[in-house]
Amino acid sequence: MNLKVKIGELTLKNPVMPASGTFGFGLEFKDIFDLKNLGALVVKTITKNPRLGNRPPRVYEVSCGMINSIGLANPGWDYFCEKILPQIKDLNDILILNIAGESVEEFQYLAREAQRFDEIKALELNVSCPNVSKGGIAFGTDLEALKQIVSSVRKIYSKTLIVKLTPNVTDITVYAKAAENAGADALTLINTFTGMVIDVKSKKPVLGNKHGGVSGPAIRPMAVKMVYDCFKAVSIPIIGVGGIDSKEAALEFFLAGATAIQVGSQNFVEPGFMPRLIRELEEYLQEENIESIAKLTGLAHRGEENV
Amino acid sequence: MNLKVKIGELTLKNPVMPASGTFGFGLEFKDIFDLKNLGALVVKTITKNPRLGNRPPRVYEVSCGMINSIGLANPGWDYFCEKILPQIKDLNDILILNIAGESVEEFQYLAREAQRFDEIKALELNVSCPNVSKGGIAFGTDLEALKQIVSSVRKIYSKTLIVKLTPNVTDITVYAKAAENAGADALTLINTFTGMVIDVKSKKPVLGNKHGGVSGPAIRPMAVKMVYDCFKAVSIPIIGVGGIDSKEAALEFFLAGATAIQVGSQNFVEPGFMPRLIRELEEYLQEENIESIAKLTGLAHRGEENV
Amino acid sequence: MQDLKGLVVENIPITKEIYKLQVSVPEEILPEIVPGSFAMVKVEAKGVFLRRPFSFADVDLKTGLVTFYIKTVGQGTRALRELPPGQEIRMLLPLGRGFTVMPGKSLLVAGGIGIAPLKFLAKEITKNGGEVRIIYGVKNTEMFIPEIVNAFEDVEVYAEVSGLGKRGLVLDGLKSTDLSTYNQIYLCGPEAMLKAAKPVLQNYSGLIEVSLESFMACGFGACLGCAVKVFSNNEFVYKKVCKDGPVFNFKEVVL
Amino acid sequence: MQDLKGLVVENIPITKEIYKLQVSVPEEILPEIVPGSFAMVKVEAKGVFLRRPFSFADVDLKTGLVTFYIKTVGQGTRALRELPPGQEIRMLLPLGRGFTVMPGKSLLVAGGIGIAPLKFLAKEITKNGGEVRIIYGVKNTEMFIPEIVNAFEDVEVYAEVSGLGKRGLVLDGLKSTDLSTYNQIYLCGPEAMLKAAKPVLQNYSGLIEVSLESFMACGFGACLGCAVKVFSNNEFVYKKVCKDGPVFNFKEVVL
Ligand SMILES: Cc1cc2nc3c(=O)[nH]c(=O)nc-3n(C[C@H](O)[C@H](O)[C@H](O)COP(=O)(O)OP(=O)(O)OC[C@H]3O[C@@H](n4cnc5c(N)ncnc54)[C@H](O)[C@@H]3O)c2cc1C
Ligand SMILES: Cc1cc2nc3c(=O)[nH]c(=O)nc-3n(C[C@H](O)[C@H](O)[C@H](O)COP(=O)(O)OP(=O)(O)OC[C@H]3O[C@@H](n4cnc5c(N)ncnc54)[C@H](O)[C@@H]3O)c2cc1C
Ligand SMILES: Cc1cc2nc3c(=O)[nH]c(=O)nc-3n(C[C@H](O)[C@H](O)[C@H](O)COP(=O)(O)O)c2cc1C
Ligand SMILES: Cc1cc2nc3c(=O)[nH]c(=O)nc-3n(C[C@H](O)[C@H](O)[C@H](O)COP(=O)(O)O)c2cc1C
Ligand code: FES
Ligand code: FES
Repeated sequence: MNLKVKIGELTLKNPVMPASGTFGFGLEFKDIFDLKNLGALVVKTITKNPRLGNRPPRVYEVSCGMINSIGLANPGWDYFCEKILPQIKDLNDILILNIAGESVEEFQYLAREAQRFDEIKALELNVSCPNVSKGGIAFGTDLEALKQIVSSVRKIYSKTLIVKLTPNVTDITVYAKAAENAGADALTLINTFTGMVIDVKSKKPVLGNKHGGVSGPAIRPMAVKMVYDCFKAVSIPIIGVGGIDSKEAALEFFLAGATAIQVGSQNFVEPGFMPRLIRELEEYLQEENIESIAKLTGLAHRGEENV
Repeated sequence: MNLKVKIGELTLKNPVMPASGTFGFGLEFKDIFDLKNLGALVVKTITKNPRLGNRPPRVYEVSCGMINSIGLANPGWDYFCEKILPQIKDLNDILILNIAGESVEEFQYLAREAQRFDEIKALELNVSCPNVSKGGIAFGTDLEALKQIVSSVRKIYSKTLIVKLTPNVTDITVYAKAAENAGADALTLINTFTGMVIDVKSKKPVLGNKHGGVSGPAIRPMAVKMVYDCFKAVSIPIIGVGGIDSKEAALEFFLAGATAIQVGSQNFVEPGFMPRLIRELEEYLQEENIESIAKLTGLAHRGEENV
Repeated sequence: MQDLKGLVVENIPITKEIYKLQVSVPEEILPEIVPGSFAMVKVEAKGVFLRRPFSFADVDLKTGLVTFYIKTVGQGTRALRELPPGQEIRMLLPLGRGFTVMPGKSLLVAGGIGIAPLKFLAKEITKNGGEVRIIYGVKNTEMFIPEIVNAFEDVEVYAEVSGLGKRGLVLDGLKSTDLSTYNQIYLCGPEAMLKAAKPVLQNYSGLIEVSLESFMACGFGACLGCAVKVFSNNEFVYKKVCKDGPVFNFKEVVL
Repeated sequence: MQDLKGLVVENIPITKEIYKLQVSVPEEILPEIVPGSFAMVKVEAKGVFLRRPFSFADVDLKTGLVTFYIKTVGQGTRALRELPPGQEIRMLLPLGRGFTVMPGKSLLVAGGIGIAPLKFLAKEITKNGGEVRIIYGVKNTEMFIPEIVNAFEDVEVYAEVSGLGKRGLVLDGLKSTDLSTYNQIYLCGPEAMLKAAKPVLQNYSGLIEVSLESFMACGFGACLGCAVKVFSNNEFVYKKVCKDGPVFNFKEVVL
């Protein structure tokens, strides 16, 4: 029984990793479990300059999920590589740096920097944050901008390049194909859905930034369909994310076409969820007598044409 | 205290009506409450020809909601106007006919027919069904098709014309404006989100049609944001729909910018929900000393520029 | 159809997988509840949105109690299992078209939890002077409800394990029965059992009724979610399990 | 921080709005729980996704019990109210940076349910030989916890209705107090109270600490959701209520 999966040039010992922004830099979880257990460590989005983030309130509960408007609060690249990277580089063999920029140049700058650090094994481009006024989702919904960012980063960055897409588009397969053609080694599907909650008492949006991104089990059926559709559309590996809160939910993503998965909001609800999931996936393979988890990827497409 | 609202040329005695497809033709609910209580009666989508609908299974539960792939099963226009219309025309003063077509001509045909019947007070164009292979969401995501359908129906149909949009687009305000410019008197926002559930045991999609439309509280934050955004973009009234399961949820939609609301999946869970909601809204106006529910529409925008 | 509040009176495990839920409901609704009809039960638990359909396994006009036999499947049935006596519970009932109770000799064929509606049917047939034989197949003791055997005279149990009735499938029982001695046949069980029964019952000329299951959103005809393919009047149509059924003419159902 | 299972030992209503929940937790965690720290409590109820933060109002090292005073607000606190004794309950604890317990005379200013962490603090200060005066303001009897008054010698109650302590706001109490006789001041209460207290406390030179609330997703520093604006080292920054707080230097907090 084998949980190993391949994403670009990387071999992960198992397919479970945190979703960017839901795991801090990993340090907060050290009390709860050994981060070496994870398939990879994905950090909160880093930008070139520090960002304070949006006005509070920034999080709120919604039915079967949550909404956030953190706004990519982060200490910026310089602080990250001087102060944080040294603390976290030994937490897991595979460190994936998630980055966002307000321009193509910022993405390139960060990619060039990341390339210098051996301990950074892959980049995940966040072109899908709904909570910033510049860049973010604006790039992820503009096909030309997406192509330009991915191909210009590709020119600079020689290690594994992952592109994280937004679900807030008419047809995600178009963006998936564009990212693949521009040189992405893998896709992360999906970031949050834009949404809003209104406080009936104050008669105003609850979040300081008014709208935010919805995550959690509420968005899972949409995420699963996007993974399913993109599995048919591209041939690079897909990292599935959106509402994974159980072994069954994770399996849905593998069957739909994911090679690996990320856990987001569930980390808040149950900080020890990921190691439990890894154990349960291992048991599942044993019970079902499946030799490798990679065999599950895309199984739900059996019997279809063109697959 | 006054629950009256205006949609196009119609004055509804209250702003609560069923969402198409979740209330049959109303007949199933007669045991539970007097349909005269409703602001309007919206029927299941009618097409020109009868449709059997999709292969079962057609419904399944998802986290805080459900997914369906009914596929616009309906007896077709002829049967509807001969056998059903006579049975339901007296159930409520305001009967709204929801229609869909596989072509502009079918929409026009149905509009012309509907125009002949005094008991049909308004049309709701369903250009947003995710569960049919022709038309449906394909029209609702294609801006040109949308404009053409709305304007060609507008030419024929002189009563109140409502267009129901799909949330599965990058920017719904673009479609909202297009529908308004093409002659719509009001918008219904939103239809279901496309999604998929995979049965982990059989390793296949649960639904016979594989994918379906997600509804229920899970989609409410997205629906509220779309109503909020479109309220700024258009000046025709908006009928808000998506996950309304309580008075608070309904109020969110009014505050975001809805003039009226529709209740969908909650009708299945609590068939007497709508009359309860109407009572609770009335009490709310009293408690808050708000003279008319219309005063709530768009209140969450207070303090913003351009509103 | 009414949306009522019932009161849990008893909720006891029969095996690790099956429990018996008895609910007291308002008197006036009792006469409307017939064998084959069902209730949509509201479940107040994490993540559960839709109601859950369960067949009536018994109605006691004197005590005002209705009985359900429930198999633990997922989050809904797990939550219902925990309901304490005295708990209020919301139910939409009665729903659906029930069995046609007929005189003479009836053969009832139950697979697993499919025994639930057939128990009620057997009682009704017997009350009306009819004769009943039950073939009751279960996987193992976890799926077996002993009180069924005590309630009727002629019950033949089949189990896939040895030590409980005859070893074999319900189908074995059906095959070894002289069907011609029965005036009608009633079935309820998993799809695989019904599919396998099709050829065996092909030449049987009497009435055969089956109670079907399907995923349901509403349970009362409003959503069109519970479609089942039926061949009737020379054409294939979709019927609603919740309203046209759950009891159908077995010969017309396309499985 | 540990994700533990506790056992509900007592869960009783104090008023219609407030209840007291006592949970037995594993011994080894008890010494880490300090006044001002809190737990994120998992709620198993319909629609609830995130955990809920509650301050420790007491810890008993002998019995291993922790106490929460909880005000019924929405679905989470409504569900917790129903937990029967013996029920297992999952909690992440202890979280946050607590109060700085200081010697001398302390003034504790509580608004409503803000009394919860201050009760624990008062006990701790007293234990360490300090002196405590509590100004405890409530809207009405529904928000009033009588056992607070019995637990400490010097408690002054203000209520917005007559018949319970002095009539008025907590602020009235604060204004009529000679602050200079206190070595430090601790606050916990609704935002409106804290805002109103700002000018009153402006010239007070001693330490003022406040325990803040904010919406939280994680409670342990991972989501950055609980931001509060703080003016410190000559610049405005966002701090995390869950990790940098919930106790902050009142003078630095931007309300
Ligand atoms: C008319 C009818 C009568 C029934 N009578 C009984 C009975 O007497 N005793 C009994 O134990 N079971 C009965 N069932 C099946 C029972 O409804 C399901 O086992 C139950 O809904 C499972 O719910 P869950 O939340 O535990 O499972 P989950 O798998 O978590 O449920 C997920 C969704 O699938 C639906 N679902 C899952 N399995 C079934 C199924 N077999 N049939 C219909 N919907 C299903 C659920 O209702 C829910 O919407 C009946 C079903 C129907 C349609
Ligand atoms: C550090 C801290 C300590 C607290 N200590 C106590 C205490 O000892 N006793 C007590 O009664 N209350 C306390 N609260 C407030 C308590 O957490 C909320 O009242 C509770 O979360 C409301 O949950 P609900 O589901 O009933 O309300 P809902 O309004 O349904 O909750 C919706 C969402 O908003 C959040 N929320 C709502 N109100 C608050 C609030 N005031 N603060 C933080 N989040 C909120 C909920 O956690 C949830 O995520 C504390 C809050 C914090 C941050
Ligand atoms: C509080 C919060 C902060 C997030 N921050 C980021 C981020 O910085 N960068 C990013 O790419 N995605 C971010 N996301 C999105 C998640 O990585 C993930 O795509 C999304 O939450 C869906 O997964 P889930 O349903 O499992 O939470 C954030 C999500 C949440 C809830
Ligand atoms: C079972 C089902 C059938 C539906 N059929 C239709 C339909 O025929 N025509 C239509 O315009 N919308 C249809 N809808 C969409 C609803 O009208 C509504 O837009 C959607 O369910 C969101 O509202 P809700 O979250 O309150 O259910 C259907 C929804 C469901 C759940
Ligand atoms: S379950 Fe809704 S029509 Fe049958
Ligand atoms: S609540 Fe998540 S960082 Fe504070």
